[in-house]
Amino acid sequence: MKVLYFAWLKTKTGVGEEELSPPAGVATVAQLLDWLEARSPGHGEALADRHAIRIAVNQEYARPGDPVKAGDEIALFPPVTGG
Amino acid sequence: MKVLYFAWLKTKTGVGEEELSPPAGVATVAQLLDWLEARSPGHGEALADRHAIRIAVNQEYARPGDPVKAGDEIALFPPVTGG
Amino acid sequence: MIRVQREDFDLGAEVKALTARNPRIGGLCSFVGLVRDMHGDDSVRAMTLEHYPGMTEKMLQRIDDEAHWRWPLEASLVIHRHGRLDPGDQIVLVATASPHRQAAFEACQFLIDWLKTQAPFWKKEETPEGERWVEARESDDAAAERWAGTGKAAG
Amino acid sequence: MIRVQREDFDLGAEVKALTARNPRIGGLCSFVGLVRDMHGDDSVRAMTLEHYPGMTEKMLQRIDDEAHWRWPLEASLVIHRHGRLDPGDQIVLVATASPHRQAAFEACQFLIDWLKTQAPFWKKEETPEGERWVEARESDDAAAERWAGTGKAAG
Repeated sequence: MKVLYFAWLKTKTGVGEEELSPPAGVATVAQLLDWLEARSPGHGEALADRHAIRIAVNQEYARPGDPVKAGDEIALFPPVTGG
Repeated sequence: MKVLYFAWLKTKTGVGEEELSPPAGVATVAQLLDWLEARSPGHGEALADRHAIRIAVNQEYARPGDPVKAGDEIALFPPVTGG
Repeated sequence: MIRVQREDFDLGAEVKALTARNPRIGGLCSFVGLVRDMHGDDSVRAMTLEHYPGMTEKMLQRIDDEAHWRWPLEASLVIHRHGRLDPGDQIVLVATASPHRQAAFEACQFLIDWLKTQAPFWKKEETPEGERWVEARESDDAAAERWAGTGKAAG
Repeated sequence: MIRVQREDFDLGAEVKALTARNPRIGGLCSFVGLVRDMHGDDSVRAMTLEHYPGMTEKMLQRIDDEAHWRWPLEASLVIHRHGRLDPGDQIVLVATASPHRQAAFEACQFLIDWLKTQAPFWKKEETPEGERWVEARESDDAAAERWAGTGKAAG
């Protein structure tokens, strides 16, 4: 599973992209975020306020209950501000 | 008084602009139109349907009851279709 | 700024001149009206735009002033052509620049909607059946009516 | 048609290419978003636009397809830049062409409103106090909400 971080999530985690193999219990977006949060103090800070984060699974917007699995591309980012 | 005709009013009257001196009784837009209507068969045809005509007095939209006087520039034209 | 002219205009150059060196502008909205080769079911070979010199400029200037009074515009431009035009030719340009995009969009629509019902231009079309003067459309009156209030719009 | 690029764009040339040789187009609406030198009370020296390559193109293409489904468009174009930009620089171009002006205006606003809430771009501003990520605005969400219905719009 590839996890991407954008904008201040990249700054706080200190990583733009990481290749991860979460344990079997991580089957949803919400479970993945809980697991990621414990990876480092930076991850913990980045993921503290879940309302401030948007998630995409395989480049589609996803919700906390949506499934994640090996091979997925997961992206975490703040609400978008382009245009 | 200068009277201008545009679009199909010019075609029907056969004149684009005429310098006129209406009699003393012609004091409003409505009275002017009545007087103009009798000038020629073409004027009669052009002015037959008053709802189809817009009037400007000195380059400002005017209504039937608005005053007209010597020296004014009066324009008669259909509803506008530019843009 | 308003202009009435026979010549064509260059959207890119006009807009560039309008926004040059003004970093307060956050959004620029523009509209270009073009001659179509169809009107209803009839084909149109060409079109002639007649206007009322003097009153045309006066009305366009008033519409432009009104837009600046209603919205926080940094710049605006209205160019309307007259004379003979072919299908695909440009007829009119309206451009508005504002710190905020909503104001730019609204002012641009206001300008074209009012222009179409207030500015003294008349279109004559050449069709296979001959020439005819285009009739005013009720939908254009309805579009202009939306802006009939005189209140100042939100920025 | 959509494009994501670092390079600047030329409004005039893009619009000309979009409308060339199509006399069915009666109205062309365009919007250009520009970098302002102020954000609230703070001055902005420069800005960097980060994006999510892949998802960005996918979302823009979807928004563009949706506009064509809702309105009778003859052509449309969305260009969004990324990378470092200075005040006055162009960020985004949206252009829509339709037989009718109302459809062109509505589709253009729809595209920019949706893009601002759906396309994965993030702005980082350089101010005298340092760098900061721009926060999403509720007014942008509200603007996008206007289009939330999935019904086909009037032509």
